[in-house]
Amino acid sequence: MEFQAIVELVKNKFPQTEIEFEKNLVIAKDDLIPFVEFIRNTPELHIDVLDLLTAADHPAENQIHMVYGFHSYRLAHYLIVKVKLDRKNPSIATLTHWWESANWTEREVYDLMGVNFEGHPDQRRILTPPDFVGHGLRKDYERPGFFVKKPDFK
Amino acid sequence: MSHDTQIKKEPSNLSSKQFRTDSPLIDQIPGRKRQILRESPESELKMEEFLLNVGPQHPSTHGVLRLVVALEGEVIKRCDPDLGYLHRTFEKISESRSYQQIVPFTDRMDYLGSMNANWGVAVAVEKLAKIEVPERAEYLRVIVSELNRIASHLMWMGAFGADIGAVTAFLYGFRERELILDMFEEICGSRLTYGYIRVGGVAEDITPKFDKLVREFLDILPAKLEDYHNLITGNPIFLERTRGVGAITLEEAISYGVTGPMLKACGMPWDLRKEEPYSVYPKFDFDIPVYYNGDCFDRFRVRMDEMVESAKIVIQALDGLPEGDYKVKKLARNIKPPVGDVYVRQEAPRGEYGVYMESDGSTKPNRVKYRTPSFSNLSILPLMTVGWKIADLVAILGSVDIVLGDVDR
Amino acid sequence: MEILLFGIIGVVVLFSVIALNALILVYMERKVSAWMQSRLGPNRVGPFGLFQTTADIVKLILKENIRNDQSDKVIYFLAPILAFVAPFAAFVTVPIANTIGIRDLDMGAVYIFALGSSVIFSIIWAGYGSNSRYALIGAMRSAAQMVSYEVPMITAVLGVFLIAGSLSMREIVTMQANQTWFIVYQPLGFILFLIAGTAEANRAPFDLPEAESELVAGFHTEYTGLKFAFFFLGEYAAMLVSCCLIVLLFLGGWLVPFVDNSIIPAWIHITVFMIKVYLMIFLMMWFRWTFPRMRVDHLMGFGWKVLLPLAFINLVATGAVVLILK
Amino acid sequence: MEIGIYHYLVLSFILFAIGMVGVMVRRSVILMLISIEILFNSINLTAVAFNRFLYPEQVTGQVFVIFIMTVAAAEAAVGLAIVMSVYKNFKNLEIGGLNTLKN
Amino acid sequence: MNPTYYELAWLIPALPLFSFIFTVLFTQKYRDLTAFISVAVVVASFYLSIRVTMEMLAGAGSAQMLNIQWIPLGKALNVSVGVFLDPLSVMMLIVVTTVTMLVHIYSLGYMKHEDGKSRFFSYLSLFTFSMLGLVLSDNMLQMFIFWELVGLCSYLLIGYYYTKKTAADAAKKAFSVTRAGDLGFFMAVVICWGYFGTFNFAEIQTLYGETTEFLARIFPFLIFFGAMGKSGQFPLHIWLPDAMEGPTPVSALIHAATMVVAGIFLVARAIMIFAQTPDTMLWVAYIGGFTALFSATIAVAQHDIKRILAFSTLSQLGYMMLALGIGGSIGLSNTSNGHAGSDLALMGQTAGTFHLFTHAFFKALLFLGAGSVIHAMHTNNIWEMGGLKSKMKITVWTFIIGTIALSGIPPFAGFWSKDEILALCMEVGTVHGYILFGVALAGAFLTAFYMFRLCLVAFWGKTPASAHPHESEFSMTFPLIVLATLSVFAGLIGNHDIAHTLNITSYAAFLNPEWNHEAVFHLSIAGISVLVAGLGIVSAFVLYAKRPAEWTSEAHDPLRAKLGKLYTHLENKWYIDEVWSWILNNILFRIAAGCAWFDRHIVDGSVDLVGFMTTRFGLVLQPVQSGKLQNYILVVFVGLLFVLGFLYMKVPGILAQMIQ
Amino acid sequence: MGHAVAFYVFGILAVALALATILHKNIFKSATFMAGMLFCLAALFITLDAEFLAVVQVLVYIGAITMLIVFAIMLTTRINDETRQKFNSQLWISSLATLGFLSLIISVVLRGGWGGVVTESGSLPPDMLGAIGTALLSDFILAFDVVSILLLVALIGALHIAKQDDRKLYVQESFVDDESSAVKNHVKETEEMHV
Repeated sequence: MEFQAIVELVKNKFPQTEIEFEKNLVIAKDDLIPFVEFIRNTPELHIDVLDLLTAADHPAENQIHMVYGFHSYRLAHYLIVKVKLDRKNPSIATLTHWWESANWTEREVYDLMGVNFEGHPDQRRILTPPDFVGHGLRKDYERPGFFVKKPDFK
Repeated sequence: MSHDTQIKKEPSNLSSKQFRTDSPLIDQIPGRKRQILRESPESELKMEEFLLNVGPQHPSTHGVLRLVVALEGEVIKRCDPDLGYLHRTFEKISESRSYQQIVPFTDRMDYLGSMNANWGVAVAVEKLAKIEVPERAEYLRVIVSELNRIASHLMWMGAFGADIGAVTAFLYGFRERELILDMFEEICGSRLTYGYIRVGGVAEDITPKFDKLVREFLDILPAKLEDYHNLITGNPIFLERTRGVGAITLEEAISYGVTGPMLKACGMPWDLRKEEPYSVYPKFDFDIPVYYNGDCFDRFRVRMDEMVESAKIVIQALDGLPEGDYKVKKLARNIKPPVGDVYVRQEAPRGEYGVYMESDGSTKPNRVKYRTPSFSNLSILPLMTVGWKIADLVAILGSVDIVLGDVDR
Repeated sequence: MEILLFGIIGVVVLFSVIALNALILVYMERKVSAWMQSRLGPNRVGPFGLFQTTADIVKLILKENIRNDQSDKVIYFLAPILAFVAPFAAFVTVPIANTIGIRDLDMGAVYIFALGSSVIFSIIWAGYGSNSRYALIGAMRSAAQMVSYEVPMITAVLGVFLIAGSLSMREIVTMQANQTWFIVYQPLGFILFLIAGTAEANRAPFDLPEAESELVAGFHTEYTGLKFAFFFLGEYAAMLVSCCLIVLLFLGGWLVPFVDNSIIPAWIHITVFMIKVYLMIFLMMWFRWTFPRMRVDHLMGFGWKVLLPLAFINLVATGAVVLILK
Repeated sequence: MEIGIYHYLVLSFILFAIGMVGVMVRRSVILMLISIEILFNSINLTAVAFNRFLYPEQVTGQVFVIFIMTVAAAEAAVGLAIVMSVYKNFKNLEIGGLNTLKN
Repeated sequence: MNPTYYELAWLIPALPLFSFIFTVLFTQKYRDLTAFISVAVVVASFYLSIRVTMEMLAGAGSAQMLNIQWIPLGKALNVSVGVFLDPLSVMMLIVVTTVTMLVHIYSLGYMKHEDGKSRFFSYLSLFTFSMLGLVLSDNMLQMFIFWELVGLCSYLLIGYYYTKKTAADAAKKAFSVTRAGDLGFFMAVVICWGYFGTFNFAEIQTLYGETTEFLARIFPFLIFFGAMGKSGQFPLHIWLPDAMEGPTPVSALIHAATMVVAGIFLVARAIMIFAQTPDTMLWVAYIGGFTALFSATIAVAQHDIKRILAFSTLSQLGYMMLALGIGGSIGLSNTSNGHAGSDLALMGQTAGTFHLFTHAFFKALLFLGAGSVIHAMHTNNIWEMGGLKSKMKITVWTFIIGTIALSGIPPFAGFWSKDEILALCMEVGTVHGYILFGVALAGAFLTAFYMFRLCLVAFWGKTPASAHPHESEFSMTFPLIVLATLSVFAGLIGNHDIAHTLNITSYAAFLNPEWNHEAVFHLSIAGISVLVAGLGIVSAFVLYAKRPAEWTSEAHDPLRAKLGKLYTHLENKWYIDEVWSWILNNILFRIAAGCAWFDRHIVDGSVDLVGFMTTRFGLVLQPVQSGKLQNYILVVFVGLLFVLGFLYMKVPGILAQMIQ
Repeated sequence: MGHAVAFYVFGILAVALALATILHKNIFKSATFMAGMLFCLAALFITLDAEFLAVVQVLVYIGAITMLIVFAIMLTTRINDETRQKFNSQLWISSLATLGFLSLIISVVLRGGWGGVVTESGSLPPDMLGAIGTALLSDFILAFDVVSILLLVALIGALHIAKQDDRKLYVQESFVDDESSAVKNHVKETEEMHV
């Protein structure tokens, strides 16, 4: 399905949607869950899989961009959707109830970017040790000079 | 092939196109249902849970993976992977390097499929900066990446054999992989971390010796594969250990974002080289192996068949190699792409490899995300292993074909 | 006193023979596996790497003995000794030629099985004493495996005893000299005994107790140095016992086929015996480097559902035939 | 001193007494089973000793010992199966806790 | 003469048993393999039986082969398991193996597309085994075991289509009704043990003559009760027509050669015991005669092709019983009409079993033919058939041969055997003989009538538009041809003169070689019987020969108008089923309810009372029981210690004496 | 002389090991001690000229029965739990009673006396093994059969008891041959998921 047609379809339903770089959809934070339900259930979109879930830090705009990549095996199209979050207290609904793949990817984003996923069943650090301080992929993350604490492997 | 005689032959090599035109694709697939009776109601009367720490130092975790396994007798009740032992913050480092400098990190991520890993980054940068790559370079990229796929699967086959106790297969897999490594050594001087595919083309042109090596190798490959099938596939113990073991359904696989051979083993004829063709893949004739049971054995068969298909591509590409430059002649030392982002997806040996790259207009990317196949493929492990024996854990883990560098990045 | 002296000499000789054999076997295993895997194998230490195993032994002896903090000292210490002593003691009744052998017991075969069953204890001790979960699982598996496979093994060999009418090794071989090798009468028994014997010696594809891909090294995960060497030695001694048993019971022991054995000198008998034993060992190595490892439930199922019924069928059929021929 | 039947009998009685105490006082069911094995073995020793010293030309005592061993094996198998079953149901192997027989 | 095949006689039943075990265990998945094994095994059994027969004909005589001590209880009882070969059992062997073999072959075609083919053939093998075992039994206990096995097999096979309710019900009915008869047999077995201490027929025969105990005297009656159940004699015949719910080959097997003739065989085997009590024999004769006539009347007004055949079977079984009974009704020591009682008994045995022999062939033929027809028409109702004679030539003409044979037209098999029975009735010369002669004659008339009614209605006329009948395949027609041949010629050996002419052993001489009487043949009696049968055929032709096309259901039966209300009675089988269900509902169930009441209130009540008392008493003693095992051990141990210590103190030396 | 030494060494060892068995806190070690005691008894059997029994003792008792017990221990208890009480409340009374019993029976036996009967130098059967086999299959054939049946019953019973409340933790698989039903199921499930 052509991108333009998708945009029209989505805009009908979610008027707040914006377009970025002529290929990405940017939706409002509160629209995420309805949007996910919409793209999963609409036959014209038929999204099957949450392929990409990551976040990018934009300190200049004081935002953290959540980046979602949705993919449809049936219709073979790809949709990149962004959600812009407040950098101070980033928080967004979890997608684990729709896709199991969101589980680990959200944990990773939580670990490295510090985004809180509301309703995530198991929000732990995944790549860094449990006692790690800070979130590594933030632009303002500063490396501590040395390990302060002995990691407690349990 | 010998292994087909024992197993009901499903329709393989289905062109995925034929599914898409008529109706939604997944609905068409003759699927396979599984019921997991995880625990019966009276489960409060149970034996003591026995926690076993598999890894991070363990012969079969393929690196530094730690699995916390709750056992009941020999049966796995829970399996909780603990990642991050090989986390080397490549995404963070990439943000502080110029675009060309990113490429070598990807070598260290998926160290068994370095060529493919390089390629994704190169394409991402090329797309961001709108660089046109000469056709010869594309052909060379296809050749080396497919060779790398063969090498990776050979290595995997050996390791999988070793995982279920057939140590000899391990050595056999390595023996043939060695030939491919020789070829790579010939063109880029390196045997593991190549950095061969670069922004704007490839590092060096191929040599006649490389051509000769490749052709020789492709000549002997079918016979060698036959050998492997004789050694492994026909063995009843192997079949017992793999058939039906760690089976997942297509729905589960899709929900967990599983890609690559694991997805093909579940019955989905999905391959980015066919479905969203990139580079010069549309010019080649090859098939996508598909099997339907989603178990270890089907994953094995998919990979074995993929090697044959890759060999087909390589020989076609080598025969049709156009003359011309192997790289963009004039490339800025510091590329400054315009503001924007790009997401590139490619079919790596382990599955879908994606590079998400954001440019803020400077010489360094603002954000690079590697969507690695091993990470999402590993995420289904807890589901796959429940109810199986501890020995199956190793087989299942082996069948996932993880590279810890790829998981932890 | 003379008996005592003779016994001591015998034990010393036996020990050195077994130790030497183990050295050779380790070297052989590495060479065989290398040969099967199209590589060279040990080739640096000494000519053709002949001293590689010696060097390894030296290394093992010199290595530090590490003991797990929480392990049970006494049991941890005793396990490798028993593991070696039991198969070692089993050699007492193994005759290697018509007149050569330490002692011929009336119930020689049963004695060997009894000692074989006490090896299980060493493994259990190792598993319990190491205070390691891998070791514990390995020990449990091993115990279950050996208990299970002992039953078909003994049942399979009962056919031979029925035909021979004796439990003494020497008499069994003498019977084979008079008639023919028992493998001819007992082909099924031979196959069953070979399989069960491989399992008893914890060799691939039945090497679950030490399945390195799952359990690191099974029951001897936590052992280092000399203690580990003892386990190693014990394993090879057990394999040797198994193969000696197979040769004695089924393959005519030291007998040379197609000739009158009464005129053949003892050293030829010994050589023939050793050749046969080494052929069987080679067969076991071949198994090891060809087959994948079985899963534990398949293994138990195989033992109880396939081997045991077959062994019983073999026994009953043999008994019936012996009865009829009488 | 010549070793006669009394030596063996006294040894056997001592073992029997030890086994008896074990059966009666240990709290663990498995230990009870172990003690019962000791009891069996003391009887075995008696049987063999009688056989050897009173009627050496017969093998009745030894045959009896074989039967006792068989019975002991059966007993161990069933007993331990019961132990497993009990453990699954009560999470406890202390005989004192297992007084549901009372009800 | 070296009777080598006698040695192998045990293989005859053992082979089907082997086939059953093997197919059940190993080849359930492979339908064709199972069928092949079963058929091959039965063919082997057949071959062995033939060889055994040939040896017997060559003069090997009766023999007890393979005598295995089974329950050696010393003087009290010795039960052996063995194979007993005498002319009677060898004759049965031939009948059973021939018919089962042909049925097996037939089933290859008939059951071709059934899902449960493996199961079917396994059961067939078991059935064959049971019947052969029954025939070869050398004592009553062994026979009883096989007897029950036959019952079980019939249950399994009748209920083959177990998803169909009627089939399941029929199976249950067959099982329970025959079981009622088996009760008699079982009592006979028990009496045997109790009074005679042996199960051997010959020994029983002698001992029976000496006994005067009442229970022992009714022993033959009890055996006959068992035979009644199995052979479907009135009033225990009700299971047999319902047994048609099984697959047709099974019906053929049950009706021709196996199950139902078991009763006849039993009585024939025990004929000399029976003959010592003429009263019982008279009972047998009258019940047989009544069944013969009674079932024939019912058969006249039936519409289901298999049911007609079933009632015909009942009728013919009645004939056999009649023959057996009337022959022995004089008593061994008496004479009548110039014949010694024992001779008459043997004549009865000869006539009855000879009818069994011939009947097996043509009845199997008729059933298999009916199966072929049903296979082609997909209906059982004769009124929905028609015009088959041009479409299914082999089936129809073989069927007609069977019909003629059954009707008793010379020189077909049925004529000779039936005639022998009629002649026997006259030979006996008592009033009962004459009465039964009349009964038999009436039966013969009806038989001819209903059989030709069946043929005319089903095969003549026009084919219904909806059906497309076609000839069955070779595996189904082949048995028909073989059986038709046998139906034509098998009877010839019954006549002494013809046998003599052909230079073969006549049946009577075969059955009782040392007995020099021959079966009687009176031309006048033969003439009467042929006349009567011809009358039946003619009346059938009068009524049905011109079957108009519009007669498509049983309502159009011209006989209905002729017989009026009687027809309805016949159609409803004289309401015997209803009578039985009334008896069950109103008598048996009430008795059962009374028993239940007694059990619930008196028996349970007393038990409850004891329980109540015990609880009360237990409450007093409760504190003693701690529930702790070790406590009990300690108490017992200390108690023992006290006893021993007391003895030790008070009675010095007693312990030492005790343990010595 | 040798006989006496062997008797005293193994006898005292056996008693010590038996005491250790019932007194040791650690059940696993108890089982190990029991194995040692059984081994000592095997040695005592040899002093009584019952070599076959000795071997069978090792094979059956140590190799099988003790193994079973060790298995049960490992599968059930926490071996190293030091907090539990070893003995129940009837320790002393039981010990006293047993001591009384011991003294009683020893005094009885010693006083009773087989002095006249003891034939120290009776002749052993030349072929002990054969004699045992013959006895087993002739005089004791009934007992032999009964014991075989007992073993079988025990085996089945043990399996049944240990198996009876086994939880159903396994993966059930079924291949769906019918494509349409698979598709239908999938569609249904996805719909449910969306709702």
